[in-house]
Amino acid sequence: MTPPIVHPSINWLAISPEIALVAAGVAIVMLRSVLRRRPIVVPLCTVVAISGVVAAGAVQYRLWHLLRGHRAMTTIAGMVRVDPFGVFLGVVVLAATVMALLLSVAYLRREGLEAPEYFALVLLSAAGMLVMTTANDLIVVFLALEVLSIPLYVLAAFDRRRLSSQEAGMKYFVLGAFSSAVFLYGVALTYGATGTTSLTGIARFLAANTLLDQGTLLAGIALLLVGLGFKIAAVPFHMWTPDVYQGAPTPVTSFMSAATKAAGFAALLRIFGVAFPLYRSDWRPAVWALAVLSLIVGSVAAVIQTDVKRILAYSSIGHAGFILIGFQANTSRGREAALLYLFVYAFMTIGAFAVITVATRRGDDHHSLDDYRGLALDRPVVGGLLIFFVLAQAGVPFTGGFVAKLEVFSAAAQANEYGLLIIGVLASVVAAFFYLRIALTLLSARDDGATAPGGLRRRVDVWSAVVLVTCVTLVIVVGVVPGTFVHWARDATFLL
Amino acid sequence: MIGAFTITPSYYLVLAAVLFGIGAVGLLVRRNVLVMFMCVELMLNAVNLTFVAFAKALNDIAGQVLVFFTLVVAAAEVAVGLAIIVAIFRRRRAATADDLRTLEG
Amino acid sequence: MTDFPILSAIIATPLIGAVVVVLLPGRRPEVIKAVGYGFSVATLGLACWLLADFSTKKVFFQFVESRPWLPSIGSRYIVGVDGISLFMILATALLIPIGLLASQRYPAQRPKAFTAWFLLLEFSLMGIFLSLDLIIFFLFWEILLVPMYFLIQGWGHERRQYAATKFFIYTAAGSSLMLACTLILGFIHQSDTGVLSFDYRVLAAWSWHGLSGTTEVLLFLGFLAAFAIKVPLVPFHTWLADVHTEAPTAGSVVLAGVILKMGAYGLLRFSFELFPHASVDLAPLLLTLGVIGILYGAIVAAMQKNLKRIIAYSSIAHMGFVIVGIFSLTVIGLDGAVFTMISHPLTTGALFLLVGMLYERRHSYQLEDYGGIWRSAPILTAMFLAAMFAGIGLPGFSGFIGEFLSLAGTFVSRRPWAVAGAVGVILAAVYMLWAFQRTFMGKPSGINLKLPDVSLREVMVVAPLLALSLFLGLYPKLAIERIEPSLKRSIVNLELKTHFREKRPKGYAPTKLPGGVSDTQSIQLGRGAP
Amino acid sequence: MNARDLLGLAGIIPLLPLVGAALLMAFGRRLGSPRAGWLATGLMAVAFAWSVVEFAALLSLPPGARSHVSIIFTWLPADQLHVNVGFLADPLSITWCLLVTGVGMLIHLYAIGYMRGDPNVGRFFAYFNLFAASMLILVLASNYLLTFLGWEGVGLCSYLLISFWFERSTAALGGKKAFIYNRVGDFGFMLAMFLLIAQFGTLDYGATGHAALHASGGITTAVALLLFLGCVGKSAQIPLFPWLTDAMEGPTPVSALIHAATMVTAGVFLICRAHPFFDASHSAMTVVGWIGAATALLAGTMAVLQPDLKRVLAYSTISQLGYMFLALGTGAYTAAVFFVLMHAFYKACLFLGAGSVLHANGENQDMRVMGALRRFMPFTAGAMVVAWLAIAGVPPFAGFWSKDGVLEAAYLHHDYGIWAVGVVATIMTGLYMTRLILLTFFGTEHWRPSDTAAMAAVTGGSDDEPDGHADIEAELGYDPDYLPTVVYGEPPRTPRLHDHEPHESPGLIVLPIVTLALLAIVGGLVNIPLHGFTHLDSWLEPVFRGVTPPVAETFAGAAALSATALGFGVVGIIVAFVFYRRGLPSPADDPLRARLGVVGNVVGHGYYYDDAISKAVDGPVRAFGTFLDRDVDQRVIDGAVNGIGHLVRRAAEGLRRAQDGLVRRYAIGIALGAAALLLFFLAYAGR
Repeated sequence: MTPPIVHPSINWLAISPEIALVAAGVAIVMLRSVLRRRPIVVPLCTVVAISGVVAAGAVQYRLWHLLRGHRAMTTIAGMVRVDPFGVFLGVVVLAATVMALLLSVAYLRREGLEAPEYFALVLLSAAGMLVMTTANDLIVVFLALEVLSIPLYVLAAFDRRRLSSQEAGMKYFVLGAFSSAVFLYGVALTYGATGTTSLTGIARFLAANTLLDQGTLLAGIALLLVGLGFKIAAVPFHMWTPDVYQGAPTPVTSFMSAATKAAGFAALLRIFGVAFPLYRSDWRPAVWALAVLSLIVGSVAAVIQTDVKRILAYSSIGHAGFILIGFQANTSRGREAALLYLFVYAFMTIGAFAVITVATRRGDDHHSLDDYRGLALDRPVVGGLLIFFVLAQAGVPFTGGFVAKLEVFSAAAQANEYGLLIIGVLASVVAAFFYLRIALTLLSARDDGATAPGGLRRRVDVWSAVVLVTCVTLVIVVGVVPGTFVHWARDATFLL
Repeated sequence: MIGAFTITPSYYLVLAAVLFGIGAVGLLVRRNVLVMFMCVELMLNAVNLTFVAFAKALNDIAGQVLVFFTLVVAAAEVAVGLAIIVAIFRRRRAATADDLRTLEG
Repeated sequence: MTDFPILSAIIATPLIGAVVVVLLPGRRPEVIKAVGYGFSVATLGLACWLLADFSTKKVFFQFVESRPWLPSIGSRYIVGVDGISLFMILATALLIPIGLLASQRYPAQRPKAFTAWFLLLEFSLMGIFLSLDLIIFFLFWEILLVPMYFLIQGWGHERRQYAATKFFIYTAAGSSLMLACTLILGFIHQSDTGVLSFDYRVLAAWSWHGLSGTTEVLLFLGFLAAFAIKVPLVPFHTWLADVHTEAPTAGSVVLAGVILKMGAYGLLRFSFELFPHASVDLAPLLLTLGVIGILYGAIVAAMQKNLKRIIAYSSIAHMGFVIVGIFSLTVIGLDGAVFTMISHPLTTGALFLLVGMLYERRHSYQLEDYGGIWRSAPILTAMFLAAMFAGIGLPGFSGFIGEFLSLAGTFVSRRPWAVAGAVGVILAAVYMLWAFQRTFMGKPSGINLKLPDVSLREVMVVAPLLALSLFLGLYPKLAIERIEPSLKRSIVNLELKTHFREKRPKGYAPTKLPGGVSDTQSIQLGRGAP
Repeated sequence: MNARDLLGLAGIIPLLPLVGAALLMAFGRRLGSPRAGWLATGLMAVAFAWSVVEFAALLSLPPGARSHVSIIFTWLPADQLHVNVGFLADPLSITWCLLVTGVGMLIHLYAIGYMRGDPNVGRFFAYFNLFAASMLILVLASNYLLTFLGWEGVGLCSYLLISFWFERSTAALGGKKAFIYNRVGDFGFMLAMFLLIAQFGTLDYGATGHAALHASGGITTAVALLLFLGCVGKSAQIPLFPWLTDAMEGPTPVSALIHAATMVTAGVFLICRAHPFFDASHSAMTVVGWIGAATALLAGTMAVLQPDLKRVLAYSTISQLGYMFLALGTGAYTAAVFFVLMHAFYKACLFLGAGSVLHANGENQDMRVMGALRRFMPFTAGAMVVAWLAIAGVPPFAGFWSKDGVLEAAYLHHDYGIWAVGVVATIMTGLYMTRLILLTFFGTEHWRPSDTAAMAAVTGGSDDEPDGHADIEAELGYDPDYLPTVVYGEPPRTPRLHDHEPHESPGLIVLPIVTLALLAIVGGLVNIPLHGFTHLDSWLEPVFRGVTPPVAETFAGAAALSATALGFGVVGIIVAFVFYRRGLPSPADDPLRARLGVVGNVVGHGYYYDDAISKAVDGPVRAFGTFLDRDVDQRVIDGAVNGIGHLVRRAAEGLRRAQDGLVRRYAIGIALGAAALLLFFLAYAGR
């Protein structure tokens, strides 16, 4: 006689953000299949998508206030753990999502790509990311990883007319699959070594008994690091980044760069912070190496790049390096710094890509510096914004970028990682060089009297304008009065 | 007279590792996207084998359950992957990865 | 003392001005310029008010304000002024309106952006000289690069892009190390005392016994990296000439006038208090670098064919005097150093302005394009003469007082360096007179025969600087009596914190602070003192 | 108002010309010639009058009390060093005030006539007044630093006035040279002040004076020698003398006032002021004495063959200054001061006369094309003859007494070597001065165009200017295309008179010359070494209290000494007469030069000293500068900076090549990364 099946209790509130997104996504697919090609469908789907994200956001807001002060909800048999940490990054993801969607509206129309699936894919990917921020079990992390990646593959290749877009999709796909296989193998090894995939379980197990042979576990840790290192574009797992960022439709790139990094780091911080704190002396050096490599490659390689999107891709590699500094410190200050950095970075990078979206002419394929020459002279506002965002990424004071870097560096200083600190500051100087190169190009007049990119001036559509304004405001506010934001980040550092 | 010969889980683990390695190497050396893709599948299944082996060793059911997750994910990947490949193939009658290198540097 | 936050007002006014200018419609340049003058002059007014309210009796910081900024790393917005920063503030507040006035006609393009950047420049400079929190200090220190960068890039000459980038990267490289060392210092302090603070007065009260010798030296060098590049000390000077040559006149004026002082100011304000042992032990090194700067700058200046480069290298020599004065570690020497920091903006500022006027007329900085200007532009020549001799260090002008005191102080403590430095006094005459002769003397030909003389506006731009230089040369008491208490404080603290004993002229009583100041107060830079 | 209050107002003396300078700088252009000149001169006259008042005020006090310091305000209060702007009125400073204002006034007067019509006359007189003011501050200052202010001020004015005709390259260069040579001296002056600060903590004359009495010998010697370096620069002694001859590029009144009568004697003044240090250090005294003697002799020899009227006078000034230092070196301060005064009279007279001569022949300074001018300009000639006798040391003219005093003091001080050199030098004095007079005013005339038609071809001297042009130039005072100076070895100039004869200069020019000539006759009365006539000695006694100049035991001894000195002087005169009795046979050949041969070349070129220096500066020094600029600065240092950038670029290129767009390559990247991590972890766990 079989025992009755026990249903794991489910805290619906805890998972409702994901539900909201998925629901919206499914709804969009439904609408598509119901309404077919009616002109109404696209605007409708847009509304649905955005309202879905907003709903999720609202729930996150609620959760934040519930959980503030080191409370957490564990549900679905400990698979998901909603805590301030998860909510904070979840908010970052949602912000990135909504801004990407807003950018897409005008973009898709311009490029003639209007299709509801686009929104659905974005929402599903976002859902995956949300799961990732709260996943408390390696296998859930893996699933989330796939759920966020697979739509992204499609999105990257979404512009069927552009070969570069398809190529980007293909590369991202192949390498993504490869890396997630590696990650999965890591999961398997960890499971083999500890007998569980639950992070808390692993932690408990490792705390309780000492392994005779650590080989399996360490190998597992290494492979997990590889898999997530790929997602956050850390060197040496970064090589897909420039190509994909360059090839993918710009709004998608912005989404990828901001949200994926947040999700990836969420998993990274959680797994290594919760499951393997005892092994920090083993993994911190490895992360140190990744950070240094990312800093060097990210800042050096961009120096001679000529494609703006590519430069930003390399810069995002560099940013990964900076965030890794915070992660490597493995202190609450370090996590706080990483979180703040991810928050600020989202707005800086989306802002930059937003300018690129509105500034380029149809066909999203002309991003060489020459195409942007004189932009700031012909269209002072747009060009000025791009200059602002690159300077913010360079870490100029009174922008969020500076505060974020400051936090990261101070984490390193506190952890006595002086070497990393010095490399970090020097890398930021080298990086400043190519950021300035962009600024210079925008400011220097074109040799041929032609007016700058996209030829004739277009008005910036209202949604993109909203995005730009939001980004500028937040980046400046964080830079001038960082107190509150740092406080939030601090509240979110609590993990166990 | 044959000596007693029992197959311990570690054999499976080694086999899985070897398969995983084969898959990885295949991905690195083959030019045809489809084949690379199959290699990924091979790797995933190697991992499945590992899971099962560990499940057996630890006699814990979870490991075997995870395999199903993996299978699902693999299926999804196949769908999307093939879609992308087909799209590319439509456009340029070829499925080798190497001539897709407009993005580089 | 009023409770009006005058220092914050001084910092904020230019910023507000910049914002207002940006928001103004770009169609009416004259309005924009007027607004620009308005705000810069308002700042000057505030600075003068500060000068009036400044008490010559107080040893420690005055008008201190303190508000939280970034609690997570214990950084607060702390501003305060003492004798050292007071005159830097005044110099800045004076040069900015003059710079604006000087560039009323030229460069002509995009006056709106120009004014805005210029006011931002003032904003950052004020912040640098007033902030007492290391992080805030770095904040302003770094932001300064941005307006300067865009000024050079947007309104410079042919190779402006190279110059602008060189300036940015070069100085950023130095300051990045300073940031690293700031953080390290702060967190060592935290792990030692449990308090996380970047208030430099807190750190100064602790570092001298809290740091191991090597650490202190390394941190000192880290800060030095930033300061040495700004000063600039040989061999970190090569950016200066390029930047000066390419920068617009107003930019050069502010660069030579105030930005170069940032380095010396930093050494005086931070290195001394934070790393007393290192400052004392490495003084010979710095002295040597200073002397090298004096001689090297002078000799290389004599080799230049470009007016602006000549003046640029002469600034290197002048800053050499400042460094020598500082690291003579005597009150007299420090007096001289700071006085030079006050006088150099006046003289070199005037020189750059005049060279700029020549450029507007002749569109060249090359010596060979000039000659015999004296005949066609006697007034301009007269002003250049005055500025030149003020720069050479002719008694009666402020330049002399500074150089004399610096060298005198050095002579008291370390004779060989003083003697070597005094040679620079000879060399200064060589290159400046050479340049003057090539430019203004000889038989004019071609365009030089009929260059228009200066307009009233241009006289109004330069005259105040020369007048001030003359006034300070004849009545330096005004400045010195305000500077000296702070400098005595530095020396006294060095003596309190280290084995160092100031070398003083025979028969002078040891330096001490005015009555009522206890050693602890002095070391804590008066925190909690009445 | 009693005497002390009056002395308190000594500051007015420099103030007057200072105000004048300010006014002229502001309105000089509007005033124009001659009003600007009259303003300046008037102020000088008032200043002179006030100096006389101060003089009287001093006299009215008992000798012991003849010193009064009036502090105006604290100039430089650094640490415990307090330097005041204060004026020290005592016999020494007032003597100099009288000299500067008196002779200065005359030369101002002369300049009105001389500079008439010059467009920049306002600027000229502004500088002139500024110079006077600085010089007066220099002498009246109550501390070293304020003296240094005046010291640099006169240097500045000297620079400005030498290169007053800035369109002439030689003038520009001359001014620069003067200033830089002086700077070398100032280097010493400044170091001396530093040393005073370090050792005594004050720069006050009184305080340092007392301190010097019980300071260690090393210190006093160091101070004395460093100060002397300053004097060497300012007073053009060996080795810093070459600038004075080039200073002759300036207008003649400038040469007379600055480079003969006043500024160059500042060195003498400074040593008198700082005499405690020199008294305390015998070695320093010896150095001063020998430098002085050597300069007196060598400069004398250099003057002998110069063809240029003003340059001869310049060399003679150097040599005469040598005498003054010779006197100082033998502790005969009063004799030195006396010499300064007398020298001011006759040398100023000579320069002004020379100026008048130039004026008369269209700016021609080449003596070789003059001759027999006495018939055309009798007053000038007469005055200059008087001055000649004075400088040559012929009794009873002023120069005799002063020179005699100097040499006698040297002898009695037992510095026989110095004395001998000084005496030999008198030969030179007699020789070159006589030659100058003979070639200029006597002998045969060489200024007629006919006389030099042949030569015009040789020298390429240009006569193509339209007639009368020259007169205008003469009126204007200068012609930028014409370089009046003639250096030894140049062929004679073409006379610039265009078919009109030389003429006596207007009264405004002649008057000062004659006045100075008279002074050169009677000036000696100030200090005749007979009992009851040594006014100057007793007048200056309070200043140099404790320093007792030795006096000859017997009148006979003194007479003998004077006789020797006079004798040598006369020898020089005779030699000159032997060679130049009839002037030059033709402009091109100079009998004495022919006789001297190689030696002539050497002395004529001033022992090639100046050439050597300029060669050194042009060669190694410039090379070193270029090396620093080109190689060190641009190649090494900046190269390193840009090199780093280059390095980064190269690295980036490498990374770009790795990023070759092949998926497999990227996958390999990932795989290698994974392998590395695995290896690391396993190896790490293995330990």
